[in-house]
Amino acid sequence: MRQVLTPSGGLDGTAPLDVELTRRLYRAMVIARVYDRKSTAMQKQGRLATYAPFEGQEAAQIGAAAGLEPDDWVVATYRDAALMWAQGYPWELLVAGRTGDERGGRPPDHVPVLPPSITVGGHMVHAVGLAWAEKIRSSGRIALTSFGDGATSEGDFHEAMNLAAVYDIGCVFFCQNNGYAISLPRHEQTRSDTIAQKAIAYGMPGVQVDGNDLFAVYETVHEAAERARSGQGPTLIEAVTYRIGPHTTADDPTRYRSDDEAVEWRKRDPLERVRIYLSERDAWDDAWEAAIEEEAAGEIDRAVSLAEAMPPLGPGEILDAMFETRPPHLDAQRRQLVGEAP
Amino acid sequence: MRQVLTPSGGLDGTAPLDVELTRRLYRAMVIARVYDRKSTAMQKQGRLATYAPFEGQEAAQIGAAAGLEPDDWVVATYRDAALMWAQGYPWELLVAGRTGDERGGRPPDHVPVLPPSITVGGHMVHAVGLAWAEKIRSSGRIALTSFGDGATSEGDFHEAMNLAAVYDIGCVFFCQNNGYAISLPRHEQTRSDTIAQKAIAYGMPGVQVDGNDLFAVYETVHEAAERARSGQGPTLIEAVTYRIGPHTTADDPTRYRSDDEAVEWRKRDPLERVRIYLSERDAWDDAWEAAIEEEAAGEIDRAVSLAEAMPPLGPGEILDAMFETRPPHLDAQRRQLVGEAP
Amino acid sequence: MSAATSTVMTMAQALNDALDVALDKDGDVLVIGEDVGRTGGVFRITDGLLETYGAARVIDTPVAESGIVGAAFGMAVGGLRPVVELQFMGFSYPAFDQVINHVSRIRHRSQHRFSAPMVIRIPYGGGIGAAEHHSESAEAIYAHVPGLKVVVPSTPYDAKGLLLAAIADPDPVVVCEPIRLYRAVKEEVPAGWYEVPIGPVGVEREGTDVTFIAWGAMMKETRAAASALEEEGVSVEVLDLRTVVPFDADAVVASVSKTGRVVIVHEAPRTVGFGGEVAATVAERCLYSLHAPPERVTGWDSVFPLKRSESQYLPDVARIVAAARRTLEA
Amino acid sequence: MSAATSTVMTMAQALNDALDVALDKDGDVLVIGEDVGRTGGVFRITDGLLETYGAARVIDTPVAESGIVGAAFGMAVGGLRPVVELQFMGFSYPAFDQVINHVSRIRHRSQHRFSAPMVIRIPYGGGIGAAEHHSESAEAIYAHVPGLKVVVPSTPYDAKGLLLAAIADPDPVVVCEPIRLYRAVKEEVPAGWYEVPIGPVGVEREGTDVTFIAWGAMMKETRAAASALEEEGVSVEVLDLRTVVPFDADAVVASVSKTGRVVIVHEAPRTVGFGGEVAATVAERCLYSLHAPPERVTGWDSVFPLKRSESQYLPDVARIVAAARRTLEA
Ligand SMILES: Cc1ncc(C[n+]2csc(CCOP(=O)(O)OP(=O)(O)O)c2C)c(N)n1
Ligand SMILES: Cc1ncc(C[n+]2csc(CCOP(=O)(O)OP(=O)(O)O)c2C)c(N)n1
Ligand SMILES: [Mg+2]
Ligand SMILES: [Mg+2]
Repeated sequence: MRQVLTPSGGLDGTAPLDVELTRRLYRAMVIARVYDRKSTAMQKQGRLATYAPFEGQEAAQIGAAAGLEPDDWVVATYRDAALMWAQGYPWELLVAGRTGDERGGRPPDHVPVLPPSITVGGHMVHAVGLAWAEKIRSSGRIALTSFGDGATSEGDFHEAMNLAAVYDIGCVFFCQNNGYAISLPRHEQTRSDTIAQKAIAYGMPGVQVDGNDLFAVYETVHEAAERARSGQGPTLIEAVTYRIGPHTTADDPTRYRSDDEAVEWRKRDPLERVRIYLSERDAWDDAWEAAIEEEAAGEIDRAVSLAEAMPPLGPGEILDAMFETRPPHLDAQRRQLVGEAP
Repeated sequence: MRQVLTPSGGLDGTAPLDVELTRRLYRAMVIARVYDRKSTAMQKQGRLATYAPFEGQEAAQIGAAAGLEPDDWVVATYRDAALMWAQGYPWELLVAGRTGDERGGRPPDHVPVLPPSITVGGHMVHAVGLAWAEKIRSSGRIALTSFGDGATSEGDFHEAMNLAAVYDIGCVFFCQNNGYAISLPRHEQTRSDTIAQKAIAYGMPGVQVDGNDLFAVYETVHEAAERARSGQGPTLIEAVTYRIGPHTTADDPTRYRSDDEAVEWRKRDPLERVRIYLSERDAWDDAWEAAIEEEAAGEIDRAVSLAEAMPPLGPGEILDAMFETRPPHLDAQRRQLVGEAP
Repeated sequence: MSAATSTVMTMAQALNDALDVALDKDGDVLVIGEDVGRTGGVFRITDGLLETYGAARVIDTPVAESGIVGAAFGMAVGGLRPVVELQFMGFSYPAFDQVINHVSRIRHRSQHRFSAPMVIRIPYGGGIGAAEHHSESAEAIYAHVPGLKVVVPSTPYDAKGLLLAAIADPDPVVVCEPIRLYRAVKEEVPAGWYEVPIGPVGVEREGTDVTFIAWGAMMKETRAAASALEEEGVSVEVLDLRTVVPFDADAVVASVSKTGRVVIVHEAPRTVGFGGEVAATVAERCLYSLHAPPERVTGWDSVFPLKRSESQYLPDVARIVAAARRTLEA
Repeated sequence: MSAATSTVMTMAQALNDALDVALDKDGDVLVIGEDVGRTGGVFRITDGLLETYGAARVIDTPVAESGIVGAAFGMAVGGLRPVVELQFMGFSYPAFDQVINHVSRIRHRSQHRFSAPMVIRIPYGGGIGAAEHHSESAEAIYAHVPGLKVVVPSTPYDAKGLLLAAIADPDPVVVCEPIRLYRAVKEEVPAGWYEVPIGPVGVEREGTDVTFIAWGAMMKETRAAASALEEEGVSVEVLDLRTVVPFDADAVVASVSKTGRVVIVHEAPRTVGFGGEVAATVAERCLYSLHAPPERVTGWDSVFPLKRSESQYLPDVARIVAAARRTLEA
């Protein structure tokens, strides 16, 4: 397992990022954590639909995005808000999606991120298709798709990996192995020792990396992205991490795992080790922490306000994006919906 | 690649079968080839629907069946008539299926073979389920599923392999890599060097074997079957072989491969090397060959006669096996079909 | 099995009880699906079964719907009686190939030599403000697959009885379970094994002016609409289809022949929903009894909306009442 | 594009020509599927395209329907216009999840930010004595998926025009191609780009006594039945639906309001076939014009049979004529 920054903040090798960029990414992880905790709190207040927290996976998501160019495609899941935001998806739209508003699925025009995939497994091959289109156009853009350990059990994982390898598609397969598919632990999902070794089935490189290590994730994704960009094809990355919280706000993890496990993993917190690393270089102190936490809270509060201030879709508008132009039968149904026709 | 009997009939290691059994299996390969050629001829005469010839794959199929116990399940494909027959499926029903008669799908009660799968990929997991049922019952029976190189590109291959490994299911995955999925050559289907190495993705043993080598196939399947039987779980076997004929009688292989290739492969004919091996041991001569070929022709002719003598399903009978008991709507439709109701 | 002859239960409890009774009675029955063991399933329908029957018969699986259904199919062909749980109807589609190409066909393919006595339980329908794919109603798709039976209970009693009938059935049965009725009402549910036969509609309420036909989740709104109209003196006959396939056309025809008016309600999209089949059957078989055109009150031909606009989609009492009025005023 | 303004062609040739015209005109169009390149596809619909447009735009794929459709979807979202070929309708089901959960939804999911302008071509229907899974008619299943358009040509002219309209369409279109009409008839097909609009039915023949409604493969039998009846002096109006979704209800209603009688013909199983939607629409919108109950002449609710019993399944001229007689005698 590839590691650069140890849990105690020490370096194993050389840092792939300078201190300033490390501070930027640390700050991004802080914001992400604020978003995540705020979302869980809001869900408990009934302000959000079911929420899938990602606490513990911040380094994986922020590190992965840092390894990409700004116009590379990201195709990710319901648990990947930090990754999507880091690639340009605004917090307020991520919140809006979770309030149950369709407009949360519409990123701004320049943002190369698809709305999050709710189905497990089906979205990876979409990244293959997007990267394929870019390859045909020789645009230099690639795609990264993020998915969980559980998603690797789906047939669509296999087809996506195989097609990407066969056609040398510039797609990075980024698996956040957070230990569970809802209640099913990783070792009951598959008999392979690692997820990374599944790459062998496709003649593709596979790398296992400490997913709580910002540097290792960044470095690995960046290498895979540049490999993809230069036409050498896809890479599978297994980022080993842990979901500290429940699967979703509707889940009760005590049914399937011991508290000890989470306690153990808290010691490998992805923010903590960067904090130590930076403070040893005089680039972190309590005052800065307090400042960025306050900024983060402000940023997320603003996003929540924006999302909650959106009026719901107007009557009939739920039928307006089924096709580019509404066909006659949807016209008729829309008239019924708004009460203009029986 | 595992090999025991070289193309020139020499032994590399020890023969896993005695001469008598080898003669029996040789004879089976001869019958299979007669069936196969007869079927192609009949299709040209319009007596069969499209036919998928297996010439060149006789050792793979007959060798695989020889490695099983008589009551082990076999779940195979449209190209596996020899394998199915060797496990008890009568020739006349295999012919009947190809004439387009539903009753070809009904093996006799004691025969542990499912009707052939026409869809590519979906059937492998059925063998997993069958073997799982046997495991639950501790019956000692296992299942073998046969499929092509092309089928390994389907998502269902992945799910079947993964589930079998996770639950230690006694299922042998027997892939006849005959070089092509219709027109797509093996190396364009997947980037892995071998199909056998795909087993690594599932923490399962994978073995590549010369599929035209009766001894190697027998030995490998037998080992995998006994491994499965003893509760140690599944094995993937890649039997490397070649489809000498077209994909089906509707296919024109000149569109996608050179004649040279087939000429090369003819030199590795699976019958030829057994013939040499036996004749070097004074267990084969022209007279015996003539005798078994004549017997084979007789056996297949009888099967064809039986199949062709079957009257077609009677009016309405196509509706009689949809459920154990015909529900009212099918009763009504049946009356319409036979002209008893408008 | 408890000594009590009946207990007041929600549908969720009744389904759990059915599985318990079946696992207890028949050693060939097993439960298989994602998270059905340790967590007792997304909706806790399989709660406690792992503890009682063990991991060999209550099987937590990887996320692989096609594999789950395909393996269960193999088990069924091999003589077991698996009950599959898929987590939501929107996640049943990866298994669709297995269902339409194998599960529904093996009896025919093998001319009765093999069969697939298995059950596929699928929570369906909206109304709980869920994420995309968690609110689908696709009963019409399964109904169009020859060789499947499809049932859709709307009450705790029927849910248990239909599930047990499905488990006992020699052929594959898809059980569509209305999510928002899982815990909506309670009623007396008998202890032990009983079956609600697959096929016959339930005549919930007799009436003479108009027939309401619905199933599953939409029974709630349909009953409420019937009550509202009855208060105005309209006599409504309410049919709970309960089974979609085999469709009890005779009962529908008998009712509509009597009332001359019909309102069909479903949550699924309108185009080629099962309501079309019902309306077509009515037109074919009791045209001359009809006093008014049949009315369908359905979901729109759209994606099921998210929480904030869900109410725009779901058929409600007002729409059903309005449709009934149109038939009465025609 | 050739100088000839039109050529006599089979449907297979017309489809090949449409693909050729589209690939030639629009660099974003590409063809992808199993064996579409070197062999020109199972039915040779893509014959010669690899040679002309190269392997980057005419893509032979591994056997992986879900992956093919999913990758094509990604390409479409990324701005290309992929035309997928699936080999037979029975092999379209592994891709069903991609179609219903992604292809048909991305525009709605992203509120117009992304869309999937792609075409899925699916040979369908029986009559050629094929193996299991090679004779399916599942247009009703695709028709029930909101966000898809579904077309079913029955003539060479319409096949080319509808395929080009599908390729030009900003949204995903499923093109169901009737296998047994691929080479059954020839007709004049214009050179170059033209479109048959998606939506409007084709009124093939005007009449006053009874309306026949069919699509795709069943048009052959329907036309023959109409001719047989015309010889007896019955005036038959024949509608070729051509597009299943969006369904041209107005045209159907106009015709049946005029004739008062309707016979709907399809090859798919009866229960929840698209014929149910048509009959329901007729009952809802022209009940008072009906002189007789609507008639559906359809496949049975069974697996499509193999070669020797295929004729027991397929609707034929006799069944259509008999149904028409029933409407005339009602
Ligand atoms: C096709 C499909 N099946 C089932 C589900 C229900 N489901 C939601 S998340 C999940 C587990 C996924 O686990 P993993 O891929 O490890 O991602 P994680 O949730 O751990 O981030 C399941 C089974 C789904 N969303 N889609
Ligand atoms: C799901 C599915 N997709 C496509 C087909 C059409 N088809 C029939 S055989 C075949 C190629 C299979 O290749 P392989 O698995 O190597 O088996 P082989 O024919 O070489 O024995 C294809 C694509 C099918 N039968 N099923
Ligand atoms: Mg996980
Ligand atoms: Mg092959």
